[in-house]
Amino acid sequence: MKTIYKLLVVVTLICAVTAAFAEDLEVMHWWTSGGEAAAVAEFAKAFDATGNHWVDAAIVGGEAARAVMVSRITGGDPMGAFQFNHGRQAEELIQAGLLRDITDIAEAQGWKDIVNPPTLLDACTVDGRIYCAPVNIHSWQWLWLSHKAFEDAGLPVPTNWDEFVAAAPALEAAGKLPLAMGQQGWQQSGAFNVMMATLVPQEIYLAVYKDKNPEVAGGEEVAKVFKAAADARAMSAKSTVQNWNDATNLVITAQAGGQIMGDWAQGEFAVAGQVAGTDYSCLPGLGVTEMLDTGGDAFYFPVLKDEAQIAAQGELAALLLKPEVQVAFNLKKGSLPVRGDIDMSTANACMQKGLALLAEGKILPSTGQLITPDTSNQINTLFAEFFADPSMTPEDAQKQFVSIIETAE
Amino acid sequence: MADTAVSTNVSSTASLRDGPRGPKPRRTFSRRNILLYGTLFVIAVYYAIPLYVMIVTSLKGMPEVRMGNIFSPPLEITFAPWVKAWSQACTGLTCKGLSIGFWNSVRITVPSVIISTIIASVNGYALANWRFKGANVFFTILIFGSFIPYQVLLYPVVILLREIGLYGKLAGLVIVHTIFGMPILTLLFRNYFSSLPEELFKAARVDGAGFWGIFLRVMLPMSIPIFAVAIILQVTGIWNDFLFGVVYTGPESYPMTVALNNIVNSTQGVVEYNVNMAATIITGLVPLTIYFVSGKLFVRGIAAGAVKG
Amino acid sequence: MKRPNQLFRNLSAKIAAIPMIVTGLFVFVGGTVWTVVYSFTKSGLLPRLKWVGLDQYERLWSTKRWLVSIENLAIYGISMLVLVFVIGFILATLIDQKVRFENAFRTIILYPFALSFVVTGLVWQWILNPEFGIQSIVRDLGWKSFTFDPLYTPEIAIYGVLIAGLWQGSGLVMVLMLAGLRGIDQDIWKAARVDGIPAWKTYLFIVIPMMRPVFITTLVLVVSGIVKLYDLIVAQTGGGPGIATEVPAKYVYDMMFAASNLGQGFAASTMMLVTVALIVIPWAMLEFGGKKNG
Amino acid sequence: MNYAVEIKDLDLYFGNVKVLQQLNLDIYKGEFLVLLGSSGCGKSTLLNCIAGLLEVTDGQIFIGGNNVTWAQPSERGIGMVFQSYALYPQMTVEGNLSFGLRNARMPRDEISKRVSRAAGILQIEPLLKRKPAALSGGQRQRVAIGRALVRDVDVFLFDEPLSNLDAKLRADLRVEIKKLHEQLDNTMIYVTHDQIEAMTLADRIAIMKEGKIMQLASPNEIYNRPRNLYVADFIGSPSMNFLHGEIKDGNFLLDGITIPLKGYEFAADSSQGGKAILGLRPEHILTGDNLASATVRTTVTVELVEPMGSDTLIYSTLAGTFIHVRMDGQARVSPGDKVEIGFQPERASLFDPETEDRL
Repeated sequence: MKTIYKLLVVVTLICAVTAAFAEDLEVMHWWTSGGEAAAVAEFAKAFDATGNHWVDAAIVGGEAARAVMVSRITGGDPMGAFQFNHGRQAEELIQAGLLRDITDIAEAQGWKDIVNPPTLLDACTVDGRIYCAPVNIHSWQWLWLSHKAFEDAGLPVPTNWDEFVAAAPALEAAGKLPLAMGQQGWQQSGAFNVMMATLVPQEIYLAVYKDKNPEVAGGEEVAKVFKAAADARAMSAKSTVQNWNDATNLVITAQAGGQIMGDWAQGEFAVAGQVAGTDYSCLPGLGVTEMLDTGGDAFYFPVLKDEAQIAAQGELAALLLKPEVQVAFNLKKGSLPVRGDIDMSTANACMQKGLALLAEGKILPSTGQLITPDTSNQINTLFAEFFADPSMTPEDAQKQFVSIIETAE
Repeated sequence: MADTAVSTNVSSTASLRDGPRGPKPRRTFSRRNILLYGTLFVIAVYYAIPLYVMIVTSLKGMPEVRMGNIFSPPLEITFAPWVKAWSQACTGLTCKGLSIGFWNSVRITVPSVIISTIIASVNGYALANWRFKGANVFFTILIFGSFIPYQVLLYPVVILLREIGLYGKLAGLVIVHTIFGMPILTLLFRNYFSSLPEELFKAARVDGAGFWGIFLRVMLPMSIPIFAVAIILQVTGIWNDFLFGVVYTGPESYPMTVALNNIVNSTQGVVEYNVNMAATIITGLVPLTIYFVSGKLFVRGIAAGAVKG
Repeated sequence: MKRPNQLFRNLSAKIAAIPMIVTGLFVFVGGTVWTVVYSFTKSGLLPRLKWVGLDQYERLWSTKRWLVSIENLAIYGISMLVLVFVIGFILATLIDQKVRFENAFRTIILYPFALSFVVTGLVWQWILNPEFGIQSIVRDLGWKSFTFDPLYTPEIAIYGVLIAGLWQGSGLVMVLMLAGLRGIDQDIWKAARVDGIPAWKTYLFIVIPMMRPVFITTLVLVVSGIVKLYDLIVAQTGGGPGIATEVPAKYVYDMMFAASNLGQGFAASTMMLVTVALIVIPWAMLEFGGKKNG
Repeated sequence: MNYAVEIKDLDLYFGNVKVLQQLNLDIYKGEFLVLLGSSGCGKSTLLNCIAGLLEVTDGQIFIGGNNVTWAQPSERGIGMVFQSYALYPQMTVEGNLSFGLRNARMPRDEISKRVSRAAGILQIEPLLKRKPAALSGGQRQRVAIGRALVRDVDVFLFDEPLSNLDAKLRADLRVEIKKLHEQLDNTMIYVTHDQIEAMTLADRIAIMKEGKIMQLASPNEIYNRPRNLYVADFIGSPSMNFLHGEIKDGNFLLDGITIPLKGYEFAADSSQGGKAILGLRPEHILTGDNLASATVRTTVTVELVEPMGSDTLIYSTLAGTFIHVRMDGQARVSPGDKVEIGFQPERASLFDPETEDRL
């Protein structure tokens, strides 16, 4: 009897407390690398400070995470909030009415005025309603170079892609891997898209991904990009790592010369205590065309029934774009904040470069905003194959690429 | 023919003659034996090496892992990787190691095994002894069901679970395991109950026992061995499941296999092979223990599970 | 006396069988029909009844990754089938030679079967890793040019998976074969010895044909395992390098949950079902066709 | 050399279990020898040793005068028939008969000659193209015998060949085996646990118990003069009645009844007296018209009657021992009746209760 009584008291207490304010909100994301984890902890800290509790649900790997999120939402077991790449991934969920319309919060917080570039908010908007809170800007178009690797090989640190390609043989002779590349389709197609955005005129990128023009996709300029991808393939032939952060680690430890990876790689350098400019270099737009895409992460909020949960969702949504949260988060994450009106002077050299480009408006839409996950999955597969199989010629790959673009929606 | 009436003196010792006597002499190291045991030894090494590598690596410190080869025994035995794998390894923000996955697996496995075994035993009993109309049709469907690739049913089951409101919950996964374990287990029990003497069943009916009475008081006490087999089959099967765990549960209720895959593939900085190996062993520990402890029953279990259809 | 209503005869038995009936009808039949039906739709992230005829199948069969998956499954499946049978049978015959330490050998050969595919995949990923696995060991021993890195060479990566698959699965086949061998009437062996037939001939011409039921059971078991091949790939190679070790089950999963293209996933899983049906139905006819058997 | 098979000091141990111990057995050429005993007595083991299917622990085996202790079964000049037939299921009858010969690279025409001869003897010509699964039990056993026949050997070994058949077929095939033996005139060693088979077929029977031969003699001798209590009890159905008493001054004293032992052939010199067991077969207890030839008579009360048509068994108690008595089939008795019974000492058996040997 006594134990049961005790139990009852405890249960009642817990219920009372929960009902009063502290709401456990499950937040799902795929930020699991060192830098990412540190960044997301900032959100958790800020949210916990509101009296609620951030229940962290991290899943390794974006694809696996998206699968779980979608099946949980469609499966009727929605979490409190989840991270997604804004863009076309969430389209269907919104159409199916599974995601919460947060227009009221956005308006109350004045997101329309502060989010920069405004395209970010557009990506969250369907039929004039806002469904997500963008939290950062990620750009893919960066080349990360290890100073020590080049030093060891007796070379100067390159300032653009062509110099880097030229330095590859010397790096190899010094026992270095010229280009680190994680053996996963999204990283390989990502690198290709970066080359497409930077090594050839910008119109090409838009013609291919926005207009889905198969002629352009099969044309001269894209052929050049495929040749460059073949170079990258040769340079990364000995790269056996899988995860992007393992690849970044090769650069950090000077086992590899460089890596094409989005700005989130910076978080890894930061965690490793490296300093931009002295330990490593970052070349936006591969040092060729200084241009960044404005992909990024956003938080979506599934439609829930529980009032307390809904309230907690609102608090989280509002908090995500708060200036101090934005600064703390983005510094850790290595990404750019979604508002231009905050002080990022503590950011390092690389981020400053990015901020400058952003301010100048040298921006591109990200592929995620232009093509469906299905199409990007097909492209990922194509490049996974291309990078793994040296016998596949750039011409063959381009042919397949054209047929993907032809059927893309 | 000799005089058949004469009885030979049986106990007397006949004199042995020259020539072969007793067992044919054999060299212990005959060519056949060298070949036989040599082959078996090589095979045993092939099968044993992965376990050896896992154990050895899991007992080394990181510096030793990096310099040494994977086959050399540890110079200095450390249990730190085990501790880390169990309680500290990280997936994202949560650094609670495999312990959470372990307890999840326990929470999934125990009710799944109990429920699926109970349902399947009742099914098997109904099919074997009561033979109601249409029983064979359902049974055939069930058996064919066991051959349907899981992928075909993956999504419909998501919908099913959503409709009954159990998606992403442990109870949902328990149902999934019960469903997918049903064909083999039902067959197992049906065949077993069919093999019991029918007179027993008839006698119980004459004595006035009903469906449940016969099941509980006559059949159950006689079917301890088959229950053991079914339980072994289910425990190992469910513990080792990965696909259903990934699809039908959320991260907070991931079973151990999924947690293992996450921990191993979520590297932060240096890959800690010793921790990964320790995690791998810990994950395999439950089915391995069952295997080593139950020995013959395990073999019977898989053989019984194998005779499906 | 009135005859009791047919429906209520054996009522308890029928009630007890409800879970089975529900599972059989709803899940197995219903689920399968559902998936097949939706494979003719343009379902993306969510299932939608927007008919597109055979479009999904057309796309499926013109997708290189699917073709590679099928090819891989064929290579893996056929090699696995042949090798697992040969190895399993040879192991069983070796163990059947009244060897000493039979239990020890059997234990060592079978234990991998107790382990999950995830564990199997990870372990062999490490052992086959060129940087510190077999390759580096052999190189350390002095053979500097030795190369054995199947998981990093697209052309042979699937065989790297095969090594792990065999390691995990051959013990099961051995146990089944051993049970089959032990189930053979000892008098047959004696008769063959009296007839002066050498052991290998006895195995080949007498024992193996007698083990047909065991072979068929094993075949069905191994084949259904092969079709389901998924965990091992995810843990060992993740489908890589490139798409060198992709398999249909993974294609289905990725299409459904990563590419948000359910229709494509349904079409692919329907093709898997067709494949299994092509194997299982003839077997079932063979097994149950002749005699009436519930 | 008129022995077909000689077994000398044979030992066979399975680990610590001594299955056969110091066993000696000589079998004449052309003899039909039956190894009889309950299961586990070592009779099949002995047969397997002769066949070379089991390796002996010690001792020697000669077949046709050759020391075959180390020889392969196929080299011993034996043919063997098994209880489970052991036919090769996927071969036709012809295939079964010829497989061993083909394997020995015998010329084709010689094989077909032998097969057709065997088929002729066993009358299985119409079955030659069939597979074993399409044959009845009796037909299968014929094929199994045929397989031994084609080997054209001097010694046939039968390992409980009729045990898997039903009673009627068993009786038929028993007769056929007997005919076969007369026709072929070769040595046959036949293992069975069925005493009828043993009594009807054998020239000599070896009764075995715990790896030892208890008695080796003609069926008649074994039936009439069992060498010990075990043999006496084992042979005969219903089995012998055993009455415990005492020998004194040439008489057997049984609870008040004195049975003079005049006419009884003592196996050993045991006239000094002492405790003894008197064994009387139910059919040797005289009743009714036969009582005239009895030297000793007494009256018992019938307790149970089993009419069997050809004869009637009655159960009763004599001197505190439950006994059965075989009466004429037409005798009309019912429980409670008093019946007079009598014995002939010369048809009885006496055993020493200590050694259990015949006195």
